Amino acid sequence: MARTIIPFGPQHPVFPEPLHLKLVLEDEIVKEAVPALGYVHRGLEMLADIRDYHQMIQICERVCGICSTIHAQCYCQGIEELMGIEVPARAKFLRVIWAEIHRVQSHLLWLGLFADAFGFESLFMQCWKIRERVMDINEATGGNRVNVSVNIIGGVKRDLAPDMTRWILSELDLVEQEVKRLEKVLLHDYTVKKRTVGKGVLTKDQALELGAVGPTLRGSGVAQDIRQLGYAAYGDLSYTPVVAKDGDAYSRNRVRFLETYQAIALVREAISKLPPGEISVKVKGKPEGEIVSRVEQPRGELMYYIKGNGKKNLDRLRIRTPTFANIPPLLSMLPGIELADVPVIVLSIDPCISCTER
Amino acid sequence: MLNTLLFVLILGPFIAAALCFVVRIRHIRSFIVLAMACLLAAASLLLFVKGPFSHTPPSLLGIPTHWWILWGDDILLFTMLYYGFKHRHLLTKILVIFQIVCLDYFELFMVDHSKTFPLFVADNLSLIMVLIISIVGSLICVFAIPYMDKHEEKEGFQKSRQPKFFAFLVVIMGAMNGLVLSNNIIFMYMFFEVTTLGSFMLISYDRSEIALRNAVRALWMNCLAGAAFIVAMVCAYVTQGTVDAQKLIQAGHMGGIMLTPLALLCFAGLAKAAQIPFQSWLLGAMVAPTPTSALLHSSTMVKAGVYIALRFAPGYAGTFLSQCLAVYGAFTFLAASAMAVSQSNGKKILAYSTIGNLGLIFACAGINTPEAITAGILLIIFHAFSKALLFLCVGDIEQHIGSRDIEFMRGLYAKMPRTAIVALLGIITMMLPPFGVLLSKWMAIEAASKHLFVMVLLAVGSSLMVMYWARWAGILLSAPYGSQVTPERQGVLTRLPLLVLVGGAVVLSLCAPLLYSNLVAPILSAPSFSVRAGIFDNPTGAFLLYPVILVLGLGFICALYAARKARKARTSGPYLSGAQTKDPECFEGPMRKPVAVSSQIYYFESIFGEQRLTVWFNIFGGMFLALLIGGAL
Amino acid sequence: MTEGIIVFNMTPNVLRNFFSKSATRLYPKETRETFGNVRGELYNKIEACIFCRTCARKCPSQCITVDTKEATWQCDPFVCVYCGVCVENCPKKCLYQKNEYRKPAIEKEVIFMKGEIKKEKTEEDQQEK
Amino acid sequence: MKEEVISVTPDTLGNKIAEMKKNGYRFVTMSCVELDSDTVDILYHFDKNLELAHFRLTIPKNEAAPSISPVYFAAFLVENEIQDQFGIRFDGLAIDYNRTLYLEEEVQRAPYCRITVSNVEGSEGD
Amino acid sequence: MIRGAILVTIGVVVAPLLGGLIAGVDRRLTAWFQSRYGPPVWQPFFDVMKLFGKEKLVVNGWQVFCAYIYITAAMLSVVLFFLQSDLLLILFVQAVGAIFLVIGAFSATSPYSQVGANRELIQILTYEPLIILAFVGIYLVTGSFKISQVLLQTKPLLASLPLLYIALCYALTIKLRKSPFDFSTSHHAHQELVKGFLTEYSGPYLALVEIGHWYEVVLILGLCSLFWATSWIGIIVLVGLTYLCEILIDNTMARMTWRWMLGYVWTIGLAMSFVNLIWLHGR
Amino acid sequence: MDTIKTFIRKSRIKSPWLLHFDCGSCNGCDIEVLACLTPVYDIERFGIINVGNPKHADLLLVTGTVNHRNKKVLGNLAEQMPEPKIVVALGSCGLSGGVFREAYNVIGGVDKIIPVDVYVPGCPPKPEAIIDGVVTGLAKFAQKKGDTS
Ligand code: SF4
Ligand code: SF4
Ligand code: SF4
Ligand code: SF4
Ligand code: SF4
Ligand code: SF4
Ligand code: SF4
Ligand code: SF4
Repeated sequence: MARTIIPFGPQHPVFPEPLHLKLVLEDEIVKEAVPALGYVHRGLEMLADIRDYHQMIQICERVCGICSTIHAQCYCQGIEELMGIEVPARAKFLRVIWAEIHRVQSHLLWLGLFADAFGFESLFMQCWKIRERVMDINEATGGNRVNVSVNIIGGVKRDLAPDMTRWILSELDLVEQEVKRLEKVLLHDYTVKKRTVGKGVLTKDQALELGAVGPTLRGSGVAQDIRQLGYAAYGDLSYTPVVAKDGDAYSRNRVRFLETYQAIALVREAISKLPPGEISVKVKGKPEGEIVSRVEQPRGELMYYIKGNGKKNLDRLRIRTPTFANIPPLLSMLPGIELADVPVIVLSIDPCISCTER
Repeated sequence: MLNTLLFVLILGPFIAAALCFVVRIRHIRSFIVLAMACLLAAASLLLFVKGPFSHTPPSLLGIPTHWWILWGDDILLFTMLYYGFKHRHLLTKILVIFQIVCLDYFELFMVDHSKTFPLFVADNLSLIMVLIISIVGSLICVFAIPYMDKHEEKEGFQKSRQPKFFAFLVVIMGAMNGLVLSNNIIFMYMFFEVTTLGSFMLISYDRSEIALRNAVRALWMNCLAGAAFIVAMVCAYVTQGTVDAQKLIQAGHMGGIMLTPLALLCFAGLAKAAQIPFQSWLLGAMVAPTPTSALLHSSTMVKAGVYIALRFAPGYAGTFLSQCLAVYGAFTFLAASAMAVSQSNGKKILAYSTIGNLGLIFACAGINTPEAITAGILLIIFHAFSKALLFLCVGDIEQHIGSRDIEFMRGLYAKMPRTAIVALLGIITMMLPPFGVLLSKWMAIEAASKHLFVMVLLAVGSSLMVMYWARWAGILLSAPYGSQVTPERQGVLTRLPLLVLVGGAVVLSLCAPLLYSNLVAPILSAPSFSVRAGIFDNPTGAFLLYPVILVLGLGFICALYAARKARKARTSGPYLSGAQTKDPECFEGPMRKPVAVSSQIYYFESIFGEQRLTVWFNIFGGMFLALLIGGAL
Repeated sequence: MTEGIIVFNMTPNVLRNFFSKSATRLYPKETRETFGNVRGELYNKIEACIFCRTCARKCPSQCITVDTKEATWQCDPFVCVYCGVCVENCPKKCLYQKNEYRKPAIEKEVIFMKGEIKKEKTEEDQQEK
Repeated sequence: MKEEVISVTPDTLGNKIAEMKKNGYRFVTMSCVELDSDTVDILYHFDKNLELAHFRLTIPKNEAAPSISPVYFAAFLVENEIQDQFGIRFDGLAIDYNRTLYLEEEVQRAPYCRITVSNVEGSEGD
Repeated sequence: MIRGAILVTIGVVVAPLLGGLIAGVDRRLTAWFQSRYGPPVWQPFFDVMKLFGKEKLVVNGWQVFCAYIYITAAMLSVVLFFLQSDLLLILFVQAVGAIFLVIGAFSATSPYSQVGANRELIQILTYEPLIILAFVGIYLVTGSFKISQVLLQTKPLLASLPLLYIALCYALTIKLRKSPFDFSTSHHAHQELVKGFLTEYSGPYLALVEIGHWYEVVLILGLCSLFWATSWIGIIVLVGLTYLCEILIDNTMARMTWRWMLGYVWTIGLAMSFVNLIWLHGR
Repeated sequence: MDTIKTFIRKSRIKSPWLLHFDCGSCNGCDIEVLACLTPVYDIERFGIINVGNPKHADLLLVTGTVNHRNKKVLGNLAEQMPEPKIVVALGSCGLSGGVFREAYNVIGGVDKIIPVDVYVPGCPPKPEAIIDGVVTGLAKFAQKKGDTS
């Protein structure tokens, strides 16, 4: 029987990013989905050859425009570990603050896009409206809405003054209030549940076997989060992973939604415990040796493999981003679903192609 | 004059059939068929001009007519019995033997042949039927001449089976003419049985295993109809003492005494018209060459079924039977439309559409108001033209592209633009205003509006119908991007019937007011509509036929003009998310491989899957039938 | 999980939106003051520049060209990613970023500045050597 | 690296990987590093309850490495990536993009092999 | 005669203007519901005029043909409405347009357009029975399918046809292409099918389709107005409230799938219609 | 006739429908484009709708670097847009390749493939800057001749 074959992307209105899927359908049921990548591949890991290891911070930050600061943080932590640099405590807390603010921003962004994927336009608008407050915090603290560029090797380059932290807290209160108003919609609305519950189920075993990370993994009932390792200042903060057990799009949605509250709480706690002191130390020498550095991005575990050889250019920089790890699980979810659910399920892993392909 | 016309219309085809069978030279056979087609068409027109009549022709060769009939019946039934034995089909044997016994006893010992009454009576309904049978049927026969040559060539038969094929093709037309003109129900019965045998022979034409199986199925189901017919005759004679159809109708249901024969007659009609649960024989008939299907579906055979129901409609007006028939017909309409949705086989879609439309006609007969009867009669006319046209188109397309699957008709416009347009017109005349089928449907729906249940069934059914037609129409027009449209070559004997039929389908729709006021209105108990300036009007509603035609026609001309002008516009391939390759209908897929896009229409197997639905619908249909007969007993 | 299934949960939110002022900033009709330390357009107070090339070397985007002989400082604002690294590293603090963003342009452009050679060398420059 | 890196050979790799899977390790990723003009290191990273484990496979560039994607399906993506970037071939890939995962015809050489260009043509395969 | 001419003019000229205005107000209100400022209410007219000024770009000539038939049929159905003609006839004429639009979509090889066309057919399949049954309800109350008879009523139809009105609102939501039923095409095309069955229509032809859509909106709102045709205030209140509800529903619901729609609307919608009809019948 | 032409011209700048193509951006620019659609910036005020279909679009917003794979897509999209149209390149990446312009798979800015009408610098440009870019583009748009018949 003839089948419908659709190119889903690279340019497609539901995915801002050039994700390309070849979809084979029968009566709108997906029979086969094969991804084609490479539309965003730049080859930026190779830039380590011509940029020194300080300049690479800016490149790493631009692996992705949504969790920019966390990339820089991961990279800096890796180099610091290689070179044996001890970062001042205040810097560690500041890193957490910016990272968690980014997480709030990223999750709100995702909640909106997710809503748009199932055609809930006003919800999309609402999420993004709330998100603008967080973007303002970014711009006010880092000087740019997206690439806050605060991380440097040895610490951070900007500090938060007390009146700034006070303002951040008051803004976050407003954000939290508004997010709370969406709880009834995103977690309990009939139409939302109808479109998400039971869609794209990934069982716990599958999730582990296929190497899922982040909310995709936690949505399948595995309480695993790199923040449990206590890097930066997480060891001093109260943190337990948010978990949902059903493994469907709804569970992943639930995890992210609740993590938004959690991230706000973490920022509050970090600000309240913010120690005084220096924000960076001077760096001497060149990195040598190899290291794996991991942090938790909004989308999950981010891993940098860094190999230095005592020169100012790194020998090898390899970035394994969360979406890269979540694509095999995604492929296992697609067959058998409806065409209309393709955007919902693809978005449910919060895909970021730009960092997947680098 | 009348005698000659009747002779030509009824016996002419039989003689032509005999000639076809005997003279085994292709060209002569073609000539005979052509000549007979012309003759039939001319005779039907002449008969039509003469108008309604009651007439008893002189007996043939001095032998009383009823003897001819008896012999004819016996020959027929014994032939059927022979095939029953040949194919070892028990049910057929039982049914045929039952008929032989009943019929012979009835004719020899019960019927008083000395009573005289006009043997042939024609009112407008009969005349319309004769016209349809003779003209549409003849066109199909003409189309069959080149078609069968190609068909046999393709199938690679050693020995041509065309003589037999054409013989039965024309015989059916004669039988149908006889059926609709007869006033003696024994005559009716005989002609009824001729069509049964004829269809059996035509369906089994290919002699493949499946063809034989389907033919036998058609045979026993129609024998069941025949058996019901005989029982009805006997009952009717017992209560009324006559076999005069006019008298039986006038007698009405007589407080229920006459209801049993009427119900049985309806049953015979329903089985013959392949209403659920008998649809399988008509679907099976698809294995025969397309002209057979066209003939069985449009102007003959199944139309015999609805003809009987309509003919006897006044007899059961206002009874439970009538109510039941209305619901049953509407149910069939819905069921057939639903099942058509899951089909991709073009002929099967047409078959289900036929069943559905016949259901609608039965529903009209059941509703039994003047509006409903008007709707039913008009539907017979318009349906015949459009359906014959569509079948012939599918046949022609199948011979060109090698498939009757509508999925494979994508891009047809590029390969066979003329046929594609003709088929498109056929589809549009089946479903959209201002064309006749829709006009009749409108009448039917308005007439049904008091019958809630019927109404709901019709409303849902007609939407389903729109669905399967619309997508087919769309597919016919799809052409690969930037393709060169090259008109196909067609022989004159292929093109002529198509053109006449499409012309008929369109022009007759325009003449609907004339048809109504001159043909239909006179036979109604009360006029259902007032027609002025092409506007059908009655207190229930109004159909502004001519104004709608005028505006849509103007729009059509503008649209054509604009489409022509748009040829100069820049063209661009379909949107493929920006990934299209040099070939604009391929996109660059994974591994840099070009992937040709393709589309499939939705068959909703999970909702409208044929097999699942068939089971349920057969159960429902059977229940309705039981109710229909049981209620009448 | 105790949540019931309810429809129209979004209603309070949209009604609140409906009855309150829209969140829209009517840019460009109304403009909002930018935050204090925003990293906007990049400029050089060329009088102070000593053409030490630190900025050019440190720039991760390699968009600054300094000609020590001709005493020119050139930056491609279409390549610059406004990261501020050059500003932080300039020994003379002559580079600065405005709070405003650079305006869109119809043509490609470069920032070209010509200054005068000053005799003194910076520490850092010597260090690098 | 903080954790121990266990060296494996193409022959022992299969067993090791199967063992990891049996012990419930999650596949994290692989990293490929060019060592010199002829050899590369392929590192396999695994994780169990946030504990990392690494294997190191050192192989010549023009020799095909065994694919672990039949065991850990998730590895197919990174193996294809390495094929693209280093020109190394993997045997038995679950889905083989045949060096087209990221790259178009325009990028002729394996971009991550900076030390030699000469071997690349040979290792580009069919 | 003069009255007829005036009504025809209203149908042909005023209806699209009204439809465009409604679309503009709709976009503005939607924006307000989303805490946005929104476009000017004249925006739809700018859009259409701009489209008329665009380059003609076609995938195949049949789409052009279909766009013209669509607008003709839509216009005719509105004219018939203003001429107080037969309700069923109006529906059928309107269907000509809807069907031709689908045929046009099928005639292009774009898979988005094809899938959209299939979905549009399902939508037609879903709303047509509801509208027909609403008309039967009207018939049962007035004894006729003619609008002229409806206007002679002294009691608003809504009183006897409340459930049918709700069922009609389902049809209205589908026709207006609003959430949860905006899956064959939607106004802003942020969906899995790009612009669904309108994907391949562009420039002036898209403008025609847009104007045709305005006609349809006026028609279907007109049908709603029949339910309180006894007074102008009634009409305005009923239609205004209905439309406001539509916008609200659009903004408080996710887009559902056609499988859900077919199941839901057919069971709930047909059941409500049937209950209402039986109640009428029994009266 | 002339009034109609003027009205069409006027409509053109009042109703630029937008097509956004992420040509390998880091998402920074992308998300800012999306942010423009949302309540705080609401570019629908200018009649802008994100249509996501080149055949309906007047305004092509491109973010990100051009690479060997997406250059074909970029060309295809521009080709499928009916005249008159304008192309706005966003962010350092879209203008020149930005920080990535020396990476091996990066060709450079958008103007390497299709003519660009407006360049909006920034990394990423703020939504305000994107609005400015669009407004600048519209001024140019009104001048473009197209099929005004
Ligand atoms: S999922 Fe990716 S493409 Fe979509 S908005 Fe997020 S970052 Fe952009
Ligand atoms: S997953 Fe990657 S691309 Fe996506 S937001 Fe994070 S870093 Fe950016
Ligand atoms: S986790 Fe993602 S959003 Fe958060 S800082 Fe890292 S990259 Fe940015
Ligand atoms: S997919 Fe390949 S073979 Fe098929 S039409 Fe396109 S180029 Fe030709
Ligand atoms: S770093 Fe400062 S002083 Fe040195 S060249 Fe640059 S701008 Fe001039
Ligand atoms: S701001 Fe950053 S990118 Fe721009 S010139 Fe300075 S260092 Fe280079
Ligand atoms: S209004 Fe809604 S549907 Fe339209 S483009 Fe925006 S998000 Fe998409
Ligand atoms: S210009 Fe900056 S923000 Fe925009 S895509 Fe490039 S790196 Fe990302």
